[in-house]
Amino acid sequence: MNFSEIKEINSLGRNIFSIRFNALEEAMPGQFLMIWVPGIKEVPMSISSMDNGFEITFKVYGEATKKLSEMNVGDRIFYRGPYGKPYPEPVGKTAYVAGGTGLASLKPLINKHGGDVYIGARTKDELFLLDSNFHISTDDGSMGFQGNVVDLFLSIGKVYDTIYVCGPEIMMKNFYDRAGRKYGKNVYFSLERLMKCGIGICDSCSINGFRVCRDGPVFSYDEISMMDEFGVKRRTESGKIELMIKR
Amino acid sequence: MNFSEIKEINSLGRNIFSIRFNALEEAMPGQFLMIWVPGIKEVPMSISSMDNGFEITFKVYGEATKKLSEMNVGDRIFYRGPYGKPYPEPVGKTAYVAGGTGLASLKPLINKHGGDVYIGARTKDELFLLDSNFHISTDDGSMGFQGNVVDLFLSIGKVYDTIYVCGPEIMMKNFYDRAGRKYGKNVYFSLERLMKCGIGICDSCSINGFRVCRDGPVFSYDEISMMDEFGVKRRTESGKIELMIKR
Amino acid sequence: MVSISTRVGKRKIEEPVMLASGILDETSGSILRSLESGAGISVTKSIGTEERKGYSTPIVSVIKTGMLNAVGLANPGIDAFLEEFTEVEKKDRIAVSIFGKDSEEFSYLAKRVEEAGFGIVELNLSCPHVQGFGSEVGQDPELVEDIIAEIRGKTNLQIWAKLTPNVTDLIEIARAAEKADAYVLINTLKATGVDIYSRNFLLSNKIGGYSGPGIKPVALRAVYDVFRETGKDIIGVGGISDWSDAIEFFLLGAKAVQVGTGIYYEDYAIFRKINEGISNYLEQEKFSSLDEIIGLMVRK
Amino acid sequence: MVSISTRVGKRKIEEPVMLASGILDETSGSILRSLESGAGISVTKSIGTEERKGYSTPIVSVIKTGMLNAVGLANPGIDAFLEEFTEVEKKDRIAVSIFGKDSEEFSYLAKRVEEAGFGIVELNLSCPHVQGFGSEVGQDPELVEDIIAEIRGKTNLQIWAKLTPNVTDLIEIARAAEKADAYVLINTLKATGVDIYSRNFLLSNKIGGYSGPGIKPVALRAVYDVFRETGKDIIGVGGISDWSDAIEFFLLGAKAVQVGTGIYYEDYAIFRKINEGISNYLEQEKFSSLDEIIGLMVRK
Ligand SMILES: Cc1cc2nc3c(=O)[nH]c(=O)nc-3n(C[C@H](O)[C@H](O)[C@H](O)COP(=O)(O)OP(=O)(O)OC[C@H]3O[C@@H](n4cnc5c(N)ncnc54)[C@H](O)[C@@H]3O)c2cc1C
Ligand SMILES: Cc1cc2nc3c(=O)[nH]c(=O)nc-3n(C[C@H](O)[C@H](O)[C@H](O)COP(=O)(O)OP(=O)(O)OC[C@H]3O[C@@H](n4cnc5c(N)ncnc54)[C@H](O)[C@@H]3O)c2cc1C
Ligand SMILES: Cc1cc2nc3c(=O)[nH]c(=O)nc-3n(C[C@H](O)[C@H](O)[C@H](O)COP(=O)(O)O)c2cc1C
Ligand SMILES: Cc1cc2nc3c(=O)[nH]c(=O)nc-3n(C[C@H](O)[C@H](O)[C@H](O)COP(=O)(O)O)c2cc1C
Ligand code: FES
Ligand code: FES
Repeated sequence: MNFSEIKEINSLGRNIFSIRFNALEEAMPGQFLMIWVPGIKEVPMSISSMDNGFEITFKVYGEATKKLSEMNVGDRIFYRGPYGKPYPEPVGKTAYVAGGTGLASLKPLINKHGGDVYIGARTKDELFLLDSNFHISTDDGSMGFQGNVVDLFLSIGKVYDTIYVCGPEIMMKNFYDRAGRKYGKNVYFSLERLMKCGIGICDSCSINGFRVCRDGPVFSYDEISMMDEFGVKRRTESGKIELMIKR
Repeated sequence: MNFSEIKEINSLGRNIFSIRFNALEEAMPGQFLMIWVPGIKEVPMSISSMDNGFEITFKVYGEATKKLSEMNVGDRIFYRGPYGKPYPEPVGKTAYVAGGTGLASLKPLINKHGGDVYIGARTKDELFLLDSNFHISTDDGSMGFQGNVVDLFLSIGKVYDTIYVCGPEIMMKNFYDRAGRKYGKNVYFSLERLMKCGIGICDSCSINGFRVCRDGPVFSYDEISMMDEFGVKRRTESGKIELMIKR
Repeated sequence: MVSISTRVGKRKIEEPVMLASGILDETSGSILRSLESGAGISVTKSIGTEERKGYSTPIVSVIKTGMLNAVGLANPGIDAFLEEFTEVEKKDRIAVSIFGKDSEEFSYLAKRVEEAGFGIVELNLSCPHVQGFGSEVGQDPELVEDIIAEIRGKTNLQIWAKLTPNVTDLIEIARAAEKADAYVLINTLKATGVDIYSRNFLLSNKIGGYSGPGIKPVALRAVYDVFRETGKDIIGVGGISDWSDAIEFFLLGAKAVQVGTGIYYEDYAIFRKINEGISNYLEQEKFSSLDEIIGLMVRK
Repeated sequence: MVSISTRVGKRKIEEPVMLASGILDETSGSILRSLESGAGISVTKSIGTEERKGYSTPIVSVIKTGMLNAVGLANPGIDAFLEEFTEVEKKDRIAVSIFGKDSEEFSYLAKRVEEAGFGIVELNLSCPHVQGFGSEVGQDPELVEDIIAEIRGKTNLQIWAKLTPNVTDLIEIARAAEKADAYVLINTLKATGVDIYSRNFLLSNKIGGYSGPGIKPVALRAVYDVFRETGKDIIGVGGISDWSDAIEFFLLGAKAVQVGTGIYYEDYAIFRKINEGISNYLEQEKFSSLDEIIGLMVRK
């Protein structure tokens, strides 16, 4: 277990925060940390910047993220990692398609390589880290295109050589079904699944024999094509398989 | 535990043998190995050459050395080490004073740096690795000077800048008492004591808080001067302290 | 290549390296992946009568000499488990691990397992961190005897009894389990770990099971003791991370081995690497089959 | 420097790191050397009524995760031992470890130790590899209770009871030993090791005790369990090789620690290094004394 002192903590939008801390480890875009909130729990978080220490960017959902959001500069943040396979380097014209906090995972790649960014959220307040030339969608139309980010992407209709997709699995499945085949080999999806160990031994994040934590979280279109559970079924904490419901 | 195939095995004198085997480890003159004869026991042995693999040179005393003497080229020899502190490099005119198999420990140094060699044994048949310009003594006068090697050394009366002494403790004590002070700082003694672990934790080789296996086996004159047990008392296998009897 | 096939109880097994219970064996996809990666048999996560969420994270912690875990017997329950596995092939190479609090629960689970088409049941008499289950059951010789007798009476399954090393007298427990077809030795050691900067336990459950390289010396001793005393079939497990570790278990009497934590170090490649390493060792040391070395150091 | 002094039973101890029994403590010269190197107290090798040669070599084997040993309770016997120590100074910082087969032997040895001017006796109820002694005694609660009562009745010594982790129920044994002034937890784990190229055991005695980093998780658990259940003074031992290991033991309730195998890795410098590390940690973490962290994770 490593720890570091928090150097910076920012509120980026409704219930969205980022925390920056020093770190000696090297990381690559797409990798994640297991952030430990002692006494509460340990949760996976994408590294949203690895340029000047590490940064995580998260939305407050429950206990762990709540506690993190209440931390102060100088407090200790506990973590292990980085874990997981990074995004491959982009080739040619590049697009990033993000749903909600999925942007956190894509951010280092965007900063490094540039390209077109499509970002969707339920509502304006949940958008963060926006840049003036991002393509934006909100479910409620409170900002940008009304609808989901896949609709937005298709409506603009530009053609790309490399596409990175990160967001809720249902949204990614939507992208996979409607735009995936067209771009085939060059689409990469970063998955989020319930994770307990983060290091590839507990099987809680597995989808058709692929471990999101160790074989992923970034998967190619071809790998995703081998996962008949993708966007359809998920596992609960007990390991029970159930139909995914749109949340 | 390491092992290696025996490359060479030679009979050097009455009950005296040398075994050469490949080794990947580095060693320095004065260091020793723990040689394991599975099913029998493990015994410490000086490395008598480290130029082309390792070589040990030993006299058959009991079970372990008997078994070793009966081994064949191609057989496996098991060992761990090298252990212990090496001899410091010689300065100026150098003498080596060896009793019996003590020569084994000094041999790599002699080969590397040259100098005058004084070697003593009970009788002619127990002498080995002789070179025509060695000064030789035997207790029974069957070869060379009649008497012990310290008598021989003193009788020749040459003066040296560095002296290395290795042999039975009684002989080294004799040297220490009669010639040690004269040469002071530049005399080094390599001790042999009952050793069980070889790595400095069991205390069976300790003499006044110095562990022969880890703090030695090579000790300076000044260190030896701090050991009131040197040449006087020894430990049995139980750790019991007893007066040393001349053997 | 020298043959490395072995036999445990009535089962011939082509590759003597198995996937241990609890590691990457909750989902059918992962079970199949381990089988395709060279595991002779894969043991499922331990399944109980009811769904259990397990403990909250952290449930594992990698430490210098191995790993601590307190997963808390998370499992979907026998119904959901069997449903997921209905269509799964290679059932003959899957052993189902089950846990319960008494012989009734165990035999109920075993019957369900048999009905679903599996042939081997592994009894978790040894998980050290859940009250009322695992080692709390496995430390009671009468209960152990009872459980095995019940399953024996009610099914034709091959029964593997996985025992806990956290006892004063392992032989007593082994004797109580002697109606089983094989022993699986060992489960994790009861242990804990501390983070000195948060001054918290490394696991949410505080106490957990210790696995990996650090427990191998204890596992080897358990295999040696039980083999010497009972001569029965043993599957060795605990700290195996390469082929030479496996050989050590064979020499002391294990007929097969299981690998858990080793996967963390070597990933799925570990199965093939160990299989190949065993075969190379046998060839190099001039043995003509794995059988020749099983128990070699105990027999002689 | 923040004070690191501690108290075990009635004894105030300046440095909380002690030399564990059996490592460099057979000869008086070595005992003194450890005291001069920063050990607060040094415990002697276990001494019995009679001289014992111990087992033949190999008696120790360094393995990846620690060390295996089966020294076989080699010791000069109480007479020769006391004779060697007659003139030795610093007796107040030497604890004498004794072993015997029953309360008679133990109390005889304890009386001799007291007469010779020592103040602390450590009872080896836990060595795992000699028949009739050590853990065979220490696994029997009645015998343990009896031994301690006898010594208590016949001497004024501080009594430290060193227990074995090789039991089903450590708490039961701890309760049996509760008349002792402190518990010493833990002795080595029963274990074995194999050399696959000679196909021999690593130790001449085959079975030995496992010490070093690999047993720390088990030792921590023992300290935690016993401290939580009894609240009594505990000396933690098992796998400590640096100051952070020591802190872990303190946080779980140990009032002092012992170091054995760690000396193999760090040599005599280990005592000062750990003492300094503890002091630095306390300062950095803003504690004003060692006391403040003892049992901190159990109390809260
Ligand atoms: C590889 C990976 C990377 C991740 N990276 C990030 C990241 O960069 N930023 C981030 O905010 N989160 C990220 N997550 C999700 C993050 O782990 C959860 O937000 C976290 O576990 C929530 O913990 P909690 O205790 O605050 O909430 P919990 O108590 O666990 O959850 C409270 C409620 O919120 C729901 N919930 C929790 N997480 C999500 C989610 N991500 N989406 C929708 N509903 C959710 C739960 O189902 C539950 O109903 C990542 C997850 C994975 C697997
Ligand atoms: C650091 C060190 C280096 C050593 N290097 C060498 C070496 O290079 N060559 C070598 O031959 N020996 C060397 N020895 C001694 C060697 O370890 C013993 O010869 C060996 O232990 C004998 O084992 P054994 O089983 O054959 O005889 P044992 O059964 O142990 O002994 C049989 C009898 O011989 C006596 N004996 C054993 N060793 C000696 C000895 N060295 N001198 C006098 N009597 C002895 C014993 O006391 C006993 O009475 C060294 C010892 C040490 C501590
Ligand atoms: C994360 C994890 C979960 C485990 N779950 C179970 C389990 O459900 N049932 C069981 O019998 N053993 C379980 N075990 C124990 C292993 O099967 C195995 O006995 C132990 O880890 C020692 O082997 P290893 O060192 O190869 O991991 C688990 C071990 C780990 C590390
Ligand atoms: C070589 C060796 C000899 C030991 N001898 C004894 C002994 O005589 N009496 C005893 O109580 N414990 C003995 N022990 C156990 C240690 O005192 C200690 O409890 C154990 O090694 C765990 O601590 P460590 O990991 O720091 O070594 C011995 C340990 C070793 C390694
Ligand atoms: S989180 Fe445990 S295997 Fe991925
Ligand atoms: S032989 Fe064990 S300390 Fe030297």
